[in-house]
Parts: sequence; structure tokens; C-alpha cells
Amino acid sequence: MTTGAIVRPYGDTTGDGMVQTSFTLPVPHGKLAEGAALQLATKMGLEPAMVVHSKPVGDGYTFFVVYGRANHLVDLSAVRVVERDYPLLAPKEANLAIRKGVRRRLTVVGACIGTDAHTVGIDAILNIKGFAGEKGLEYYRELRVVNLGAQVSVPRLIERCAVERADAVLVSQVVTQRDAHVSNTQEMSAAFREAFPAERRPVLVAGGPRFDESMAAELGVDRVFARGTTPAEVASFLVDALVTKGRAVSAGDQGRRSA
Amino acid sequence: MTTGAIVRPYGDTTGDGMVQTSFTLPVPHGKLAEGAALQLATKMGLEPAMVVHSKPVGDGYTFFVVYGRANHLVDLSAVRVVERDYPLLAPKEANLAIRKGVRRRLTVVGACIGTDAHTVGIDAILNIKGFAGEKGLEYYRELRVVNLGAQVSVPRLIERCAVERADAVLVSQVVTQRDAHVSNTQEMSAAFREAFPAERRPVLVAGGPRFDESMAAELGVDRVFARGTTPAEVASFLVDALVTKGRAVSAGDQGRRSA
Amino acid sequence: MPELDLDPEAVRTARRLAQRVGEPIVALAQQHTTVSVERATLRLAGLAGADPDGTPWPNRLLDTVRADVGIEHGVALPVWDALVRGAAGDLAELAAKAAVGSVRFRLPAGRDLVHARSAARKAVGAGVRTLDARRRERERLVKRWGDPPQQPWIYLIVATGDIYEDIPQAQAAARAGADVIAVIRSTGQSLLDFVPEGATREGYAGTYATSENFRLMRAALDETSAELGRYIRLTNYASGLCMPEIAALAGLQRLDMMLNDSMYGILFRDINPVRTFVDQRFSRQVHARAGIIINTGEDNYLTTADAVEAAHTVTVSQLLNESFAKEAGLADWQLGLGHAFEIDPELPESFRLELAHALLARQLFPDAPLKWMPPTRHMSGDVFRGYLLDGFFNLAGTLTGQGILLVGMMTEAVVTPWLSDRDLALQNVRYVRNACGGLAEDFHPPADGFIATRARQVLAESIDLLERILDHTEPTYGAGLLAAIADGTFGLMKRPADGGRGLDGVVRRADGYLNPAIDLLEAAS
Amino acid sequence: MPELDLDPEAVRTARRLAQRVGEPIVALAQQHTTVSVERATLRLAGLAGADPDGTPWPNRLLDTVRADVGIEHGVALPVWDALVRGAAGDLAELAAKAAVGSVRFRLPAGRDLVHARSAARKAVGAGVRTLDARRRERERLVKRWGDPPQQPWIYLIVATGDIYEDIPQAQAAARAGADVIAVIRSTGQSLLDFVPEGATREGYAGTYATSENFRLMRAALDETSAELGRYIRLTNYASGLCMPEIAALAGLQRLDMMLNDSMYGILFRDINPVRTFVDQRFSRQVHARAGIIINTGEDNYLTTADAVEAAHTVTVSQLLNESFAKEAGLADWQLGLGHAFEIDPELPESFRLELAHALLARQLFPDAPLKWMPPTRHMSGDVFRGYLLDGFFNLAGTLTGQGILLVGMMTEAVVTPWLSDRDLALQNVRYVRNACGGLAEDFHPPADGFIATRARQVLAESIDLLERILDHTEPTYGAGLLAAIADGTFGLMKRPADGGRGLDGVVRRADGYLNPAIDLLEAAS
Ligand code: B12
Ligand code: B12
Ligand SMILES: Cc1ncc(COP(=O)(O)O)c(C=O)c1O
Ligand SMILES: Cc1ncc(COP(=O)(O)O)c(C=O)c1O
Repeated sequence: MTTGAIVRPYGDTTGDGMVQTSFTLPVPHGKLAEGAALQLATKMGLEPAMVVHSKPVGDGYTFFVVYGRANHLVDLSAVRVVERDYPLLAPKEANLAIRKGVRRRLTVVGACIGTDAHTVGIDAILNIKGFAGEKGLEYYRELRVVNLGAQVSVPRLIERCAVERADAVLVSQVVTQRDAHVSNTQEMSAAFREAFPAERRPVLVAGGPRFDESMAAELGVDRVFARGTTPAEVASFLVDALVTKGRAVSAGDQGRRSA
Repeated sequence: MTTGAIVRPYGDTTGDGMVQTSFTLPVPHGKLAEGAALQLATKMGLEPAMVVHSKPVGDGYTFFVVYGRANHLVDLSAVRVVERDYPLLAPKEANLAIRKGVRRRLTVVGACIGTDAHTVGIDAILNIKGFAGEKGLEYYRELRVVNLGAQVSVPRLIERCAVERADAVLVSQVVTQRDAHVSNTQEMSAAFREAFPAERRPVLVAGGPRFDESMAAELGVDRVFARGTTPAEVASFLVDALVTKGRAVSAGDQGRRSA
Repeated sequence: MPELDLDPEAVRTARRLAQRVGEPIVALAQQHTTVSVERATLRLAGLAGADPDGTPWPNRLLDTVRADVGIEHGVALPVWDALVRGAAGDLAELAAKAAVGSVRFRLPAGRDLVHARSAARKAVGAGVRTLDARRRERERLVKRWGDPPQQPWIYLIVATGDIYEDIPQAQAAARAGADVIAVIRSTGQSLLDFVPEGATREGYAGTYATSENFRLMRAALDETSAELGRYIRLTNYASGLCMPEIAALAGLQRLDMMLNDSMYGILFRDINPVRTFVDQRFSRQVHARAGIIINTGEDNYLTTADAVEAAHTVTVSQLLNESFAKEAGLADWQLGLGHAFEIDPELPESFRLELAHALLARQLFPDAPLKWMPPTRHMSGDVFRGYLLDGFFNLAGTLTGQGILLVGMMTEAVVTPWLSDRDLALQNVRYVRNACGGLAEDFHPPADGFIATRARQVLAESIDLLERILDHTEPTYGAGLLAAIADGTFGLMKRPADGGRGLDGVVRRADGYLNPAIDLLEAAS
Repeated sequence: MPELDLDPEAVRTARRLAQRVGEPIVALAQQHTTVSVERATLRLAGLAGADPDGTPWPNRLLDTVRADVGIEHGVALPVWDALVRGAAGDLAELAAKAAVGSVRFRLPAGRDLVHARSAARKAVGAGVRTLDARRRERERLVKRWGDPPQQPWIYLIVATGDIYEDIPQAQAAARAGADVIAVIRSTGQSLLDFVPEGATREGYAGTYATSENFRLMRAALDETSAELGRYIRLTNYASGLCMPEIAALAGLQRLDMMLNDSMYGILFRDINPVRTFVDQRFSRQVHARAGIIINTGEDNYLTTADAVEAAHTVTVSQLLNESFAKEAGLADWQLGLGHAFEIDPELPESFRLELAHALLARQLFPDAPLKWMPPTRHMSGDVFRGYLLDGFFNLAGTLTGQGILLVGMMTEAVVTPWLSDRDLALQNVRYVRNACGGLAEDFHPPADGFIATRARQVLAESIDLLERILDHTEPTYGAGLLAAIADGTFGLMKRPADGGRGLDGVVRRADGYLNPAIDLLEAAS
């Protein structure tokens, strides 16, 4: 561990540790509430902390803005990052890799599952129009995209995946209240494990703005994509998983697979 | 301790623990930086935490907005509050108490000490015009106010207090960078202790927006007033300390005192 | 208000075209009924509650009737025929018996038909009279407690998923300045072909729309209205597969505004277009009668399409919504036509483009309240920037005389609103309203300037689009609009007339179709 | 720009009155000198550095001269007389010798005086030529790298107290869009009667103004200017007891703007009024020559007085600052007259009042850049609200064509700006500028409307106040302005002409007073 690996928050001087925070406590506005806010700030490791704003909101609640010096050290060497562990391919390269590797088009089924109807994110990945200047997966000649749209139930998704012989399933989850995104995705992955034998289960990919990319195992999927994902990242991952790592059955062996 | 004494931050549901925070880390924008931000949030007790915004600022720094669930409990019964431990008096009552208790006018000397030139706060307490609809101490017939203004050095303050026979000294400190307010006030109180025998030392009061009212002992003063103080609070405290608690010498005994 | 130099002839043309586009759709609605229209009729007649599994009695009863005789003649004749026959003492008992298979329905004829019809009219008429009573009650309370002292009205959302958390939050919001409270629905409710029952505590990102939730919230807000001396309005969603029923429940529980768009369900919930248009007409007839203000959903287009490129689709939809609403009997003051501040803030002069669009709507619909929606898709996790954007949204609302201002939240891209978000948002609105309340006096976009030019351009593009819609032919229904929707004209979504959810609940009316609710509602308008 | 319907005659009257108020003050300045004016003269002649205790050589030398012969004839004659006499090889050596008492000064006469005078003129002339060279250098660099592409220029503060933290922060700010960087001074510096030496790292709430700090920062910004292809201007404070010396150092180190107000030191630092006016005139002559833009400090009044009640004191001060500045040789483009967005945001129509005040300034001083200051006193710990207020401040700046926009920080009431505060603040400015850049096209306050009426009222009150100032008599100096200042007319502070700090450094000029710097600077203008 290099010494450079330890950093602290920066207000206006190296090492000052300064952070801003705001929160509401269910305590009526007053000195007790301010004391409670300071206690919370202290427990968060802010010392000294200054309650710079407090305002009654609602009945018996107080909103606070607190500034203070965080006494924590951030150890960069201990940060676990899900780095891209596969090469980033341009559409042409991805197509070529698929053509060479499996000699058939790969089928990708996409959906917003559960009651979630936010399709803009998955459409950004799938539709030709794409995202951030990159074309979506429909633009890839060697990918066959079946976009099921919004509010797709897990049984329906599994049925369609079987019919379409999906190599990969892309599900999107945007609504996170009560951790809906987590439980929906877990339900989905469990159902796929039940419905398909391991070697025929499509690659499972989950995506959405509030996912944490390190949650793949917990969610039971092969990969998680979060905020700001671009189509090429997804296509490259699919090539890596299905072609390079050989999850997809190549054209010659397809008969066996569909048996 | 009642059960109601334990509370948690409130986002939109009781007990959800949600807080917002923002800070800058001296790490270039990217996945490592986001991981570092999450680590800091976790150390602050936010779990789960979501990095909802990250943006490069300056060279090699990243600014973050993080939302998360604080796992701390706030114990209201453990909150130490500096409650007003003296009665709040209207100007008339204060005047009467002084007239009855010490049979002479009390002298109050006010100043911004050190290099601080922010006089609006101390003026709000002292000037007739007052603050928040309350008249300032100059309005109290039984208080004689000497306002020395801004950037008063400690030696000059002590000299004037001796000359004016100050019963109380009110110092203001607004600038807090490098904890200037703390060190200036400590320097002031130490000098007063040196310059005056204990029984003749004026009551020392410090005030300013970023003081913590529980710091009196640490600062070596008799009382600390913070954000939003009103003149009546200060006048009432002075009456309590000088009259009720008998710190001020009454008119009959003044000869002895000045001896 | 500043005046844009719009050609009055162009405005007349646009409106005429919208009406022509709407005509075949109205005809379609008159030729069909849906399960939800029929259930709404039963609800107006007083049928409520659910079986032990939670399936509402209106659904149980309707399904049995449909199985026995179909619903192409309407549910009223077979149901009241059974009651007249003495199959049960009242609707509730009838539903319960039908559910266990102890009643069989038939299509009455001759004198039986006459009796059934008059019994149905009487029963449904009682419901319509309740709508009237609720409306008068509202008028009385508004008179007693007063309307908001200012324009625009301040519209705030609560969305905890739990009616018992919603209530105190709504009350707090009202105390902090909200004039209108909307209880957002749980995800998924729009696709349910039934209206859940009772007080509910477990919605996702919203709370179920139920009759009991409506009642609880309205009662709570009545309390707060009395306390504040200001009538706080309550909003919900007459949208999704149960649009007509929810409209009926809203009228019966004295809700004050309802989200109710002619195409939202089609485009954003993939609900069958015919189902939507039929349901929409009925629900609007109810709203008209109940004195409810509708809020249309044009803002939603701009969450998937670009707000500059697609500006004219908003105008076209407003014109269509207006035309459908007028046909259904709604008055101008009931038309909260939607639009939104959704232009990419990075675009040069984005704020002035917003002003141009907002003024165009203002001037096209001078007597409609207009519902002005805040930025959402360009909000990010940078809550500071979000708070600023919302301030400029509020300013645009003030400058252009919007009627209903849906308050934006700095956490739009993060979470459903927190208590503190709402408080901060109201503070933002108050600052702008207070500091710039009269700024419209100084706002005079020149006739040949950027703003007026842009407004004229959007109007011209709208006329163009309406003409293109009329040019569409559609094989099954022959209506230009259905074909245009199938084509992806709105919000970039393609929705064919024979696709989508809920199509199986659409039935072509037979000769002799009877729906006393429709008869009564149409008689009035 | 929108036009206010101001009576041109009233404008002329106001300006005439301001000049009449200023005249006796100018005469006063011409009749006096100060220790700092004399030290500045030595600095222009090249004297720099400090003794081992940190006392600058200009102070050591001046104090000795003063002790020996006084300074009523100016420091130049005794000093260059000593040099001509061969008491030392150069100024630095002379100062060192004087400090140890090995030189005695005298007032030369006859040929000695002629020699001393010409030597002094030569030495000081070299300094003035350096000012000229620096000015040409700036002009060249501005031509090479370019001015900001837009108005207003974006002015940002750094204030860490440590020049080595300031530098990267300033560079980051420039990269993020700042056009002007101001390094705020440490508290207390204004009361020092000497200019500290060297690079400094321990200021409180600001960094010491020193020649070396100036040089370091200017060099760093030159680097960044080259990188960005935009000339980044550097600002500091010619204010406090050493105003003339700091002005000289600024000119020598190619600073580009200086805070320099005619009354700030009197009112806010309790510096003696005569000292201030004398110092001010000299420093402005230097700024005029050096091509430096001055920023005046009217904004400060509004931190202690109410921004509505005292609006006219701002206008009066601007008129006085203009008149003093013109007399000292500054051109219109060099007058960054100050004003601020400090009206209580709770006041109804506060934003429109701000617009009225800002437009009044814009129209009274059409060719001056105007320095537009952000809200400070009504900022609170609610950083969200603060961010919003700053956005409306930015909007007012854009709508009313301000020249220099001092960027407001959401943490105004909390801390000196953080790195992230500055970045967020610039983002705020960028949004407003980009989204509303052309909004002035649509902004037309009617002649009989709220804004124009308010502007006329402030102008009338200003004329009134100027007349009242002229009516004041003052025993010692007979000048109306001094008496008015003693009365508490500005910012509510009472400052008698014979009180305040630094009075002992003021000396009435004797006959035969010589100051080659003043001669050279006046000859040019
Ligand atoms: C547009 C929008 C809508 C539109 C959706 C239109 C449509 N056809 O999608 C409409 C108006 C219909 C809508 C409705 C609702 N919405 Co909405 N909506 C938004 C909004 C404004 C933008 C979302 C968006 O389009 N982002 C742009 C895309 C490109 O980003 P993205 O989704 O993050 O996708 C990227 C990555 O995450 C990733 N990704 C995403 N999915 C996937 C999948 C895979 C496989 C991969 C690889 C990558 C990937 O790649 C994408 C590109 O980088 C957000 C607020 C905001 N500003 O974020 C609220 C928001 C998401 N909505 C919200 C809510 C609550 C609703 C409603 C439930 C409200 C209600 N009760 O009525 C309804 C109902 C919807 C439902 N049943 O789900 C909440 C969710 C709160 C939460 N965290 O739980 C938000 C955050 C607003 C808020 N603060 O309340 N909404
Ligand atoms: C007005 C103002 C000024 C005016 C001051 C005019 C004057 N005559 O006072 C001027 C323009 C001159 C000024 C200058 C500077 N200022 Co200033 N200024 C402010 C400002 C905008 C408002 C302060 C104020 O008047 N508050 C209103 C009063 C009523 O509130 P208050 O002081 O908190 O007082 C109340 C209580 O605290 C209490 N109280 C206060 N004192 C006392 C004393 C006693 C005995 C008692 C009982 C109670 C009490 O009672 C009062 C009533 O409730 C603040 C920002 C802000 N919005 O807070 C910055 C601020 C205080 N200034 C700041 C700075 C850095 C400066 C400068 C140093 C900048 C520079 N380098 O040039 C200069 C130099 C001043 C100096 N040498 O000290 C910083 C301080 C940062 C920090 N925390 O360290 C602030 C926070 C701005 C910022 N974010 O950078 N400033
Ligand atoms: C017109 C309209 N209907 C309905 C809704 C709500 O969606 P859902 O039908 O999924 O509850 C919205 C969302 O804002 C809307 O604008
Ligand atoms: C004109 C002017 N001079 C000087 C200053 C700085 O104060 P000081 O002289 O204490 O450094 C300011 C503060 O903003 C100012 O406006």
C-alpha cells in the first residue's frame, strides 16, 4: 500500500476532511433537535460538526444542513472496483468475433420486468438510436434483439426466452423504492435457474441507474450495469461471455442444444 | 430512557434513516473515485449508499453527491443541550432587577476582537436598533454600553475594561477559518484571568454564528451565544450572572471594589 | 400576459383539424363498451367491496354476466332484470350469489326489459345524484374555505406507498403551501383490470388508488383545509385499465382533479387504443358531471422524445385532448392541459424556448388552467443543479401565467420525494412567486423575436402533423388517429389498434345496448 | 439593453452635484501627503524587501526620514539628496544604513535641491516606465490570448490563506470558466501600516497581499491563460492603510483589477477619512497609468444598511467614485463601479427591485464595466436556497448587462469557498448564461411600470442626498462630504474627520513639497 493510497475529503485545503450533509430528524425544531443533529453528525464521524441550518418541516420534524470535518481516512488500495475485464469492441469487431466464434447470430431478449415501466434505459441500450452517441445493439448485425418492452412478468419473460432461444437476457430495473429492483431481479434469476439447466441458461444481465455493479452475485446474474452504461460496453460483455468464454453454443452444435 | 428517545433520520418513512451528503475527494474522476466515495460513505455509516452524482472538479479531484441509509441511532436522552438556566426578562424586568439588586447601572463593554471586523452581530445585540424585533442592550436604562467596534486587540480591550470598570465583556467572533474564533477567544479569556483578580474579573461572554454553546469551559468564558441570539437573552443572562448570582458589586460596596 | 403574435386563422385551423381527427374516434367510442365502463356503471349504482380473495364484487358480477349473456347490450339490463326478478335483495347480494353460481342472467325483453331498464336507471341515477351532491359539497367548501389566493396553484405529490404515511405528509405539504395534493399510484396498478379495495400500505413508488384511500385522504385534507382556511384539492389518476371505475370512485369521494389523458395509456402502458378511447370518453363524462378538473399527460411525451423536436406533438395532443374533453361535456375551466419544462438545459436559449412553448399553450387555451410540469429527464443526482433548474421552471410558470404548477423536486433523479424535498421545493416556489410575481409586466417578447418566432413555428408544425394524421388510413377502424398512433407518431411508441392490453375487455355494442349512466351523463351535457 | 425612462436633466444634475461634493476633497488630497503615499513613491523607485524582522525597507527608510526632517516636503528630496551626496550606492543600501542610524537626512536647497529632484525624478520615472511596460505587456497578452468571449466577465474568489493552495484552486477555477481571479486578503491586513514581504501561507480567511504573492499568482495565471487561450485577469485589494503601496505593487506585477473604493476604508475599517482620500487619489493615479480596472465597494454598504432603504447611498457613492476616479485620470472602461444583489429575498417583488437598481446603475454609467456582487447577508446555512438565490442573481446580471459578475457561493454563510462550491457556482452561471443569454430581448420594463418608477425614485433620492451633503458644514476641513461621513450618512457608520486609524500618517504638504510620482502621473493625464 503506497502512502498516496490514503486520502481525505477536501474542502479547500488538503487533509481538511470537510463534508456537507443534510437530513431530517423526527424531532420538533429547537435546541434538542440541534443537539440530536450534532449527535448524529458525530456518529457519522464529523468532528467538529456545525449545524448551519435547521428548519421545522411538517409536524414535529426538523431539517438540518450540517458541515463538518470527517475523521475517516479513505484507503484507495482497499477500494473494490468492478473494472471492465473484457476488451471494449467497436460494433464491427463485435460482429466479427461473433461470426468467427459461433457462426450464427446471437439472440438477446430485453425487458423491463415487474411493474417497472421505465423503458428509456433499456431502449438506450437496445434501440438503433442508442445512447451517448453510440448505436444500440439492434445496430449490430450479428445480434438479434427482441425487446419485450415494459412491465413484463417473469413467467412471460421465461416463456419468450425459451421460444426465442435467447442467448442473453437483459432486464432493466429503475424503480428502487422498497428495494423493488433487488427483489425483482433476484426473483427473475431464481426463476431462470429453475427453468433452464445450467448449460442452457441464457446469460443474465441486469441494469439500471441505482444498481451497484458489484452486486452481481447477490442478484444471481452474470453482470450488472449501472448509471451511464453505453451499448458498446454491453455488446462487448456479451461477446466476451458468449463467444470468448464460450457460453454460447456455436452454429454447428445448435441441433444438440435445441434437443 | 423512554423508547421514544431513539430516533433515526427520516426520508419519507419512519425509520428509513435516509441522509444526503456531498464532498470532494482528491482522486481523479472514475470508478476508483466512486469506489472511494462509497467507502467513505460506508465509514460514515451509510449502508446502503448510492453515489448519485460524481463530477470532476479541478485537476485530480471529484465531487460527489451520495444518498444513503444511516445505520446510526440518535439517542435523544443523551443529547446535551445548553438550556437557558435563567429566566427570560423583558427590558423593564431586567432594569428593575438591576436597580433593586445592585443599585447602580451595570457597565457592558463590547468588541469584535482580533482582526475580525464583522460588527453586525455584536451591534445587533448592543445597538438600540436591536435584532429580530427586540431592542438592543443600549435600550436598557440600567445598562451602560461601551461598544468598541471592530478589530480591537486584547490589550486594548483589557485597558478599556479597567478604565470603564466593566461588569461584563461581550466579544464577537465571526471569522472561523483555521479556528480563529476559538484561539482568539481563549487568548482573550486567559489575558483577563491574568489581568484581573478572580473576584474583579468581568463576566466574559463570547458570541458568533459558528460557536457551539457548550464550549464555554473550553473557551474560558462564562457563556457562549451562537446563531440567532437575541438581545433579551443576553440581557437576561447578565442580570442572572451579575445580579441574581451576585457577581456584580452593589453600589454601596463599590468603594471597596474600586479600592 | 404577454401576447404572441399568432395568426388567429392558424389557431382556428388547428382547432378545426383536431376536431376532424377526433370525430371518428368519438364514433368508435359510441359504438363500443368495455368491461370497465360496465363495472363503473355498477359502481355508480352502489356496488362496492370485494370477495374474500380481494376480487371486487363489480368484477365478479360483471364476469358472470359476461359469461352468461355477454356485455354487448350492457351490464345493466341483465343485472337489473335479475334484481327485478327477485334473484337478490340488492346488488351486493346479487354479486355474491352470482359468484357462487346461484343466479343465471338473461337479456330481458318486452315488459321485463322496460322494468329492468327503469330499475337500472333509478339505481344508477342515485349514483349520479351522489356525484352532483359531491360537486355541490365541493362548491360549498370552496366558498367556505376559499380558493388559493394566487395563480398558479401549487401541486405537490406524495408517494410513500402507504396511505397512513401519505396522510401526514400531505397535510404537512398543505400547511407548507400546497394547494393541490396528488397521491401517486403504485407501479403496476394501471395494468390491473380491477380496482383494489380498502386502505393500503404496500405500494411501490406510489399508493394504490382505492375508494377507501380516496376517502381517508379527502377527509384528512378537509380537516387541514378547515385549519388553513383554504380548500386543498386532491388528485389521483383516472388512467389505466380501470379508468372509468376510478373516475366514478373519484366523483363519489369528491376528488377534485384527475390525471386523465386520451392517449397516455396507449402510449405508455401499451393499453389497447380502442379500449382507451372508449374508457376515456366515459370517464370524462363522469368528470364533467362531478366538476372534476382533468389533467392531461402531454408532459410524458417529452420524457421519451426530445422536447424541442417533439414540441408540436405536445400541442397536437393538447388540441386533441381539448376536443375529446369538450365532446364529453367538460368545460374550459376543467381542462388542465399538460406541458412541461423538459428541454435539455444545455441547449442554448433553452429557457427562452421553454417560455415560447409555455406561452403558446397559454395563448391557444386562454380559459384552460394548464398544468405545468417540472423538469424530470434532465434532472440528475446533482441536487444543487436540480434545485436551480426547478427555480427557473417556477419562473417560467410565473412569467407565462400557468394555472397549476406541479412542484419539481431536487431529488427527481434519485428517490421519490422526501419530506424535506417537498419543503425545500415549496420554499423555491415561494421565493420565485414572491420575488418575481409581477415580472410578467416587464416581459414582452417582440413579435419578430426569438420567442414569438419559435411559437409560430411550433403551431405551424402542429397543423402540419394534424394534416398528416388525417391523411393516414387504417384498415380495421378507418380512423386517421389510430393509424398515426400505430405508426409511432406520439412519443415514438408504435401502438397498433389491435394490439395492447385490455383488448379482450372491448365489446362492440349491440343494438339495444343500454347504459343508464351514459344516458344520464349525456342528457345533461 | 432595456431603457429606463430617466430624465437626462436629472442625470446631469446628479453628476454635477457629485463633482461639487468631490471638489473640496480633491483639494484636500492635493494639500496632504501620507506615509503610504511616500512609501509607494520609494517602491516605484525600486525599493523592496524587508529587514530581518520583516519590517519592509520602505517603512524603515521612511520612518528615519520622517524622524530627521519630516515628510511634509515629500520623502523624495531628503532621500535622493542623500544618494546624490553619496551616502549610499542605491536605495536599498541607503535604507539599510538609515536603519542602523549611519545616515542623517536633510532637506536640500539650492543646487542640491535641483540635483536631488532630478535624481528622484529619474529613479521614480523608471518605476513609472515599468508600469507602462506592464500595461503594454497586458495589452499584448490580451491580444494574443483573447478577452472572455462573453459579458459579464466571471469573477471568482480564492481565499485559502495559503498562496500555494490558492494557486491550483485559481487555475482550476479558470479552467472551469472564471475570467477574473481575486485573491482575498487575510483579515487584519488592511490595518497593517506596512505591506508584508514574500510568499505567505498563513492568512486568516484570505491570503496576504504581497509583491511576491502577486508575482506567483500572475505567473501561474499566465500559464493557465496560455493553456486556455483566454487572458485570465488577477485582482487584489488596494485598500486599507497601504492602499498607495499596494497599487504600486499591483502595477509593477501586472495585476489587472484592484478593489479600490473612495470610502470603504473610512466606513468599514475606521481608517481616518483624510488619510483615505489622500491615499485614494494617489492609488487611482497609479491605477490609471497601469491600465488597471478598479472595483469600488458600494456593495459593502448593503451588508450593514438595508438594500432598499439605502439604495440611493449606493448611487451616490458610485457617482462620487466616478468623479474621484475621473479626476485621478481613470477612463470609463476602468470603472468597475460596485453594486449588489442584497435585497431581503422575502420582500415582495425583491427581484424586480434588484432589476431596477441594476438597470439604474447600467444606465447612469453606460461605459463603465460595473461590478455586480452576489447576495451575502441574506444567504443562510440553507445551501440549497443559497444556490437558487445565486441563480437569480446571475439572471439579473444577464438581464441588465453587468460587466463583471462576482460569482456567489452557496456556502456564503458557512465557510470561505470550497473547491466544489466554486465549481457548482460556475455551473450555475453557465446555466443561466446559456439558457437565458438572449432574454434581455424580451425584457422591457414599461416607462410607467414598477421597475422604471423605482429607478427614478432612487435617482431622485440620490440627488436629494447629494444636496444634503453639500449643505453639511464641517469645522476643520469645511468639506460637506467629510461632515456627512461623520454623521453616519453612509452604511450607518459615523466617522469624524479627526478620528480613525492612520491619522498620524497624514501630513499637510509644505511649500516645495515634491513627489515625482505624482508629478509624472499628473503630467500624463
Ligand atoms: C422518464 C421517466 C418516466 C417516464 C418513463 C417513460 C418510459 N417509457 O420509460 C414516465 C413518465 C412514464 C414515468 C413514470 C413513472 N415514474 Co418515472 N422517471 C422518469 C425519469 C424522469 C427519467 C428516467 C430515464 O428515462 N432516464 C434516462 C435513461 C437513459 O437512464 P437509465 O434509466 O438510468 O438507463 C441507463 C442506465 O441505468 C443503464 N440501464 C438501464 N437499464 C438497463 C438495463 C440493462 C440490461 C443495461 C445493460 C443497462 C441499463 O443504461 C442506460 C443508459 O446509460 C426518472 C427521473 C430521472 N431523472 O432519473 C423518473 C423516475 C425513474 N420515475 C420514478 C417513478 C416513481 C415513476 C412512477 C412510478 C411514478 C408514479 N407512481 O406514477 C411512474 C410509473 C412508472 C412505472 N410503472 O414504472 C422514480 C423512481 C423512484 C425510485 N428510485 O424508486 C424516478 C427516479 C423519479 C422520482 N424521483 O420519483 N417515469
Ligand atoms: C456582512 C459581512 C461582511 C461585512 C461586515 C460589515 C460589518 N460591519 O460587520 C464586510 C463586507 C465588511 C465583510 C468583510 C469580510 N468578510 Co464577511 N461576511 C458578512 C456576511 C455576509 C454577513 C455577516 C452578518 O452580518 N451576519 C448577520 C449577524 C446579525 O449575524 P451574526 O454575526 O451571526 O450575529 C448573531 C449571532 O451570531 C450572535 N452574535 C454574534 N456576535 C455576538 C457576540 C455576542 C457577545 C453575543 C452575545 C452574540 C453574538 O448574535 C447575532 C444576532 O443573532 C457573512 C456571510 C453570512 N451570510 O453570514 C460574511 C462572512 C462572515 N465574511 C467572511 C469573510 C471571510 C470576510 C472577509 C475576511 C473576506 C476578505 N478576506 O476580505 C472580509 C474582511 C472582514 C474582517 N476583517 O473580518 C466569511 C467568514 C468565513 C469563516 N467562517 O471564517 C463569511 C462567512 C463569508 C464567507 N463565506 O466567506 N463581511
Ligand atoms: C396522464 C397520466 N396518467 C397516468 C399516469 C400514471 O401512471 P400509471 O397509470 O402507471 O399510474 C401519469 C403519470 O404521470 C399520467 O401523466
Ligand atoms: C472596496 C473594498 N476594499 C477592501 C475590501 C477588503 O477588506 P480588507 O480591506 O479588510 O482586506 C473589500 C471587501 O470586500 C472591498 O469591497
